[in-house]
Amino acid sequence: MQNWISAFGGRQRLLQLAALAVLLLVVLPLTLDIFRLNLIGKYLTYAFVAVGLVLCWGYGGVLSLGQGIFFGLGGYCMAMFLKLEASSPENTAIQSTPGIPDFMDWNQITELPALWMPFHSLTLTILLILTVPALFAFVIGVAMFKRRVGGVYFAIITQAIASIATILIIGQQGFTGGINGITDLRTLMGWDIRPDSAKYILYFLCCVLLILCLLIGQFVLSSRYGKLLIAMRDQEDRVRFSGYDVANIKIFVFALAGIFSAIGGAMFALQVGFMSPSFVGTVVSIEMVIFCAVGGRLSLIGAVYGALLVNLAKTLLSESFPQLWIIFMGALFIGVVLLFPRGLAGLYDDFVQPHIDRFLASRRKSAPVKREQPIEPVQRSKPQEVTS
Amino acid sequence: MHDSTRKTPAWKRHLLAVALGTGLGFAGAAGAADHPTEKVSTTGLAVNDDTVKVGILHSITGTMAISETGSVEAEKLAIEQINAMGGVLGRKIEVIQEDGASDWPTFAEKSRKLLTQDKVAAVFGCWTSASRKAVLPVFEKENGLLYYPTFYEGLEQSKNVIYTGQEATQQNLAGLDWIAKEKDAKTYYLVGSDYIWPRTSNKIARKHIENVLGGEVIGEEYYPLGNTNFGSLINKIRLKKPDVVYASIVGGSNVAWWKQLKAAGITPERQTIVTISVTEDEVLGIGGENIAGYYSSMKYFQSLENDNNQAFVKAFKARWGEDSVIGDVTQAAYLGPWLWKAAVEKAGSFDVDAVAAASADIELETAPEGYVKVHENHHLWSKLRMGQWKADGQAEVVYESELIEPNPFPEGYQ
Amino acid sequence: MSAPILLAIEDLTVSFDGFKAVDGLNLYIERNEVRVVIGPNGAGKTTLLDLICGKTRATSGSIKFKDIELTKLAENNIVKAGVGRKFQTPSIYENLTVRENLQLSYPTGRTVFGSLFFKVTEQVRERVEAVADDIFLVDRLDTSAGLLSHGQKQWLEIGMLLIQDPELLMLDEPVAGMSVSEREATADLLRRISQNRSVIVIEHDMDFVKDIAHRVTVLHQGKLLAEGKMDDVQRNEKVIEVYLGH
Amino acid sequence: MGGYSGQELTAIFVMQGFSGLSLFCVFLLMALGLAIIFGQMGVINMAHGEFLTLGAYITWLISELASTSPWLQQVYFPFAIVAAFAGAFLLGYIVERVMISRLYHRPLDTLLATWGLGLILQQIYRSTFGPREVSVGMPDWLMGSWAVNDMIDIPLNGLFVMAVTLIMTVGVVSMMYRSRWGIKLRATTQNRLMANAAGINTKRVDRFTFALGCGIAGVAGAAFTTIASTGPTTGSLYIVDTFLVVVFGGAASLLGTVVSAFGIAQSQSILEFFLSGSMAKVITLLVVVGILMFRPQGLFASKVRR
Repeated sequence: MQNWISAFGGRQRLLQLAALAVLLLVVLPLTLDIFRLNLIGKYLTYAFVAVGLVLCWGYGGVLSLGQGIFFGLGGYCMAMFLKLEASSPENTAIQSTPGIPDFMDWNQITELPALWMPFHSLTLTILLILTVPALFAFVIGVAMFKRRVGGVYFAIITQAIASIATILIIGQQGFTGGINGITDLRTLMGWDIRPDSAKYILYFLCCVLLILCLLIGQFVLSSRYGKLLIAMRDQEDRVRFSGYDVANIKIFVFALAGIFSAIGGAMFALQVGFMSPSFVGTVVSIEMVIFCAVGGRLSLIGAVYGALLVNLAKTLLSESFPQLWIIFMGALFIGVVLLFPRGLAGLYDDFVQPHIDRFLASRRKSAPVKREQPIEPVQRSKPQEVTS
Repeated sequence: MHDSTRKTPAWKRHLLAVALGTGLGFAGAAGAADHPTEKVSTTGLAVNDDTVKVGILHSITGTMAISETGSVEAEKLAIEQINAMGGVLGRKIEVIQEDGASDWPTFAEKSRKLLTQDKVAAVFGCWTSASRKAVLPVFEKENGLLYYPTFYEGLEQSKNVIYTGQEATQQNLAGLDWIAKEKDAKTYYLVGSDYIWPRTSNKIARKHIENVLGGEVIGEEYYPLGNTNFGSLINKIRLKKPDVVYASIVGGSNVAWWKQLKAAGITPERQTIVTISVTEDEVLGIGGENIAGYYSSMKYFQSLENDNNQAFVKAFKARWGEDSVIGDVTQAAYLGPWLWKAAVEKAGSFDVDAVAAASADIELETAPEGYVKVHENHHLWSKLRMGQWKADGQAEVVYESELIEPNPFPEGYQ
Repeated sequence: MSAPILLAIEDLTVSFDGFKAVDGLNLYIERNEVRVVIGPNGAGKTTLLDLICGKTRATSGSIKFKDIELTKLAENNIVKAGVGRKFQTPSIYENLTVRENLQLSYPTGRTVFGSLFFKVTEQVRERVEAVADDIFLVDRLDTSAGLLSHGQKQWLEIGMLLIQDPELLMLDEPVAGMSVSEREATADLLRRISQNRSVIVIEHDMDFVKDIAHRVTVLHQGKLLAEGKMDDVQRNEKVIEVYLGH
Repeated sequence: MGGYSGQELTAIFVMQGFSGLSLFCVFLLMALGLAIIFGQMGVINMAHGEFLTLGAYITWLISELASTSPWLQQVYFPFAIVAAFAGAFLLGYIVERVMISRLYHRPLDTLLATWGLGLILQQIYRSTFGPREVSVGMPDWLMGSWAVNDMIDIPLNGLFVMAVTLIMTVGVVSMMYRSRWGIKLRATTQNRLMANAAGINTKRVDRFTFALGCGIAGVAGAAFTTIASTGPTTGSLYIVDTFLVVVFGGAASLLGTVVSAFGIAQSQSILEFFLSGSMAKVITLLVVVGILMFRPQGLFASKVRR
């Protein structure tokens, strides 16, 4: 039992995770109506990306400004499946070619493209949601990390890839739905995803998947691999000259973050009911990084709170002060970076956790709680990180 | 805010606008007493004895704020005028405004909020096709009513949407007919920003050119949104010398396109260009001197000389400042509240089903663009006008078609 | 006395934009030998270690380690072949504890999945503690490595190499910044660990060099200037001219 | 290309070359400021586009003032460029002082903070100048084209942008390699500690360098009013391309930036001529990213002994 606890991040982390689970699975559903809960569900899909970024940026030191690509891959895979189901010959009888998605019909496509074929099957779709981003991350990772492209360069190149992806999706509208995206998604295996009851179920599914991802994340970080990530950020050469293939370590964490993002994207398509290229591009990708930074780039659970709070603030502020919320967001990013580089999690560690520790210690004097050491977010990366 | 630079104090502008609005001569409203709330609202909409709530949903922030500002202003003006006349079924209209932030899920989210939380009786909003596509399932599921102002690609029809702008056949066909005749045009070059509306419009244009006009399309190409370099395209046009360039370039690209055309020594005398994406709003950014002499194919221009329009322009300027310009979409947005008012009064109810059903055949004699009528497919019968731009940023209407029936699913053009 | 050769460097050259940092170098290291490389600044000493461990790629020439050609091998595979290298500035993982530093260096589970499912067995624990004992850090095992003194950090890095049991150990200025007593302890440590492996040391401290070196190699401007016993080298006039005489 | 006369083809060839050159100038003018800030200081300034926008709005304000008199209308533009430089320089100076100076050891964090700054600036522009695009009134000598012969028209605004680019590039290069500031800057970027020890006030060098980079962006903004739009989001259109230009050239090399801007601009321009605009863009970007994967240090990066 003790082994299991430490394998998944130790007692303190697991308790924090349990608290999050209670909040998401019990407190919020009981206090919010379905409209707000559905919003929270949408924000949680961003949290998947933020959690992946904690692993790959916070711990692995690999900042990707293209996480939207993976979110989009997951989202589009799911949306394609749902769209095919919504485009049954009966539903699309008025089209010149019934049985294909409406936007294809408008683009004179008379036959379902081969690219869409796999998405007739849910099993295959789920498989693709998990493997396509992993494969894509692997390819990018091999190309970049094996050649020691890192830091700033990696960030800019991933950003460029995200921008290419957006132009491609918008340009190939016959296959992708173009700028409108894939809209009007209705059922999953005959089950209507639009009524409130379905939204509840999807919300809970989303929470459960997120908690699973968090558990996987904590397992990874508690393993020797997690220590390696920290080691690599501190002294990449030392890791390399201890016999590790540094590139492989980075590729794995990048791929893992990609898979998490894709799961988020798929849940997004399910809960929001559409997918569009604006979730693939550069702007949304940077926003995801911000969620992660606000939550605390070294805290998996913090990233979830970060995604929730920033989006909540965005929604509430844009309702009351439409002009101000962008300025507020901008100020938030600057403030977090300048004043709280460890984000919400850092504030929590500094101000809240000591009280909890003291409280617990006074309750059970026999078992003093061991503080986990906060890790400073030092980035030793120099401007020119590429080794020639 | 954007109107802070203008001179007249807000209250004064407001009063003036209201006074002008009443002067427009719309039919007066009956008192609320004749229409008890429990009768006019049976589905739990936000209606009481004194007020009825409606939503305005446009982007105030983000990249689309450029385009959507005019629509917000027009919708607010119409609502203020209606209120000054006594409201709808004796109830004052209260506006709940939400910001779509140029982000489609935000549009979906806000529309759901307007419909399920605020229970608004109607929503005036959306601008891009993508935002409309994002909110459409919400409106259909929550049974809301959306008045959508933009000219768009068609291929859509919904019980829950009234399209006050033109669909693609209305905007393209008559204009092409005219230019083909006027300029004796045989060859056409189609260019556009790379997204759904230019592509669909050009598809319809191409079919019409090839199958009806017997002309030839000698080039068709698309540039990414935000592209600002058109040197190569201009050279291609120069080389192929089409009789007509048919352009649907939008946003920041639009400005670059016209400026670079002018700089490349291309003049309206040497090259006829018809655009379907430039209204008075865009000309503000392009600069009248850069586009003077070229044509826009639209249903409305600010310079229309009928009485309705003159009153409207006057009221709009009084309310939003003398510098305001009014484009096609702004006018279409202005129609929304009036069409809704007429349909509610015809139905005698705010219930969405009743209003939607009553909408067909609603007529508006007083529209700035002239007479309009709602088709049973929820689009408007409207005219197509060809405007030739002048250096002062206004257009001279050089052609006006008959009323055109809206046809969102055109046979033979798909 | 010729013991078998462990490392054979032949005609090794590397140039940076035309500047030859190592120029046609030949060098042979025997088994169980402690070789000290000395030379003035810029002589190419650190570059030589970089070349052997793969951090820098040779322009031409060969480096053979037990018949394995190292110039074509990836860094991590050079390590796996049995070459360990300590850097000039102590490079340890300051955010981890001494124990974690040593455990990470333990030479199994070095693939991604190996490290994900790595279990700290009794064997690993014993080995970590034995090495910690060697490097005088056994009572600091749970200290964060960032809190160690400079000398202790040097030891820890040596320990991280030792735990991999390399056949060739390369140390770049291991006693820089150490106190006299730490130096003596380090010399003692070096003697102990060179029992069953070869060691290449770069060092400026001549007393320390005398203390540990079996043989000394003097580099100058990327070329071999002299090689032999410390006493012979010290008497070599060329060496005195370029280096010791200053 | 059948059916065209040799003369026509020559004319197109000339004008097509010119069109590539103008795009090259646009890229280079944008990238110059970034090359200094990113290449020399390692700061990722995501708000670079907003400095450009500032320059454009300053130009617009001055053009509005100048529109009162036809004479002013003809001569205001050079002054507008100077003012755009000064405005962007000043803002850059303040931003460096308040924000960037605290982040030098965290390059990735400068990216986030400056992105936040970019958001704020965009919204400030939107609130101040309105969300709509504005049109900058051009003096006559900047309008229209220079007809070399019947076939060839060379756009005057393109020539103007080229001239500005040339002046800025020469200015920056001579500052970097000829002036005392250049020596100080290069000393600082190569070894900050040593530069400090040698009596260089590295903080002042940083501040000046960052402000200069922003100032150049301001000039770019002023120059771009002649060929493209001026709105709150104008600058952000260029940012991804520009970073790619700088990285592709090899971040620390000014020559690299010039060559990469030229290469990317010409290939995009030529591809645009033979393909559709969207595909040209995608292919150009893909090729650049592809080359970067094989040569991550960019085109021009010196091999340094470490």
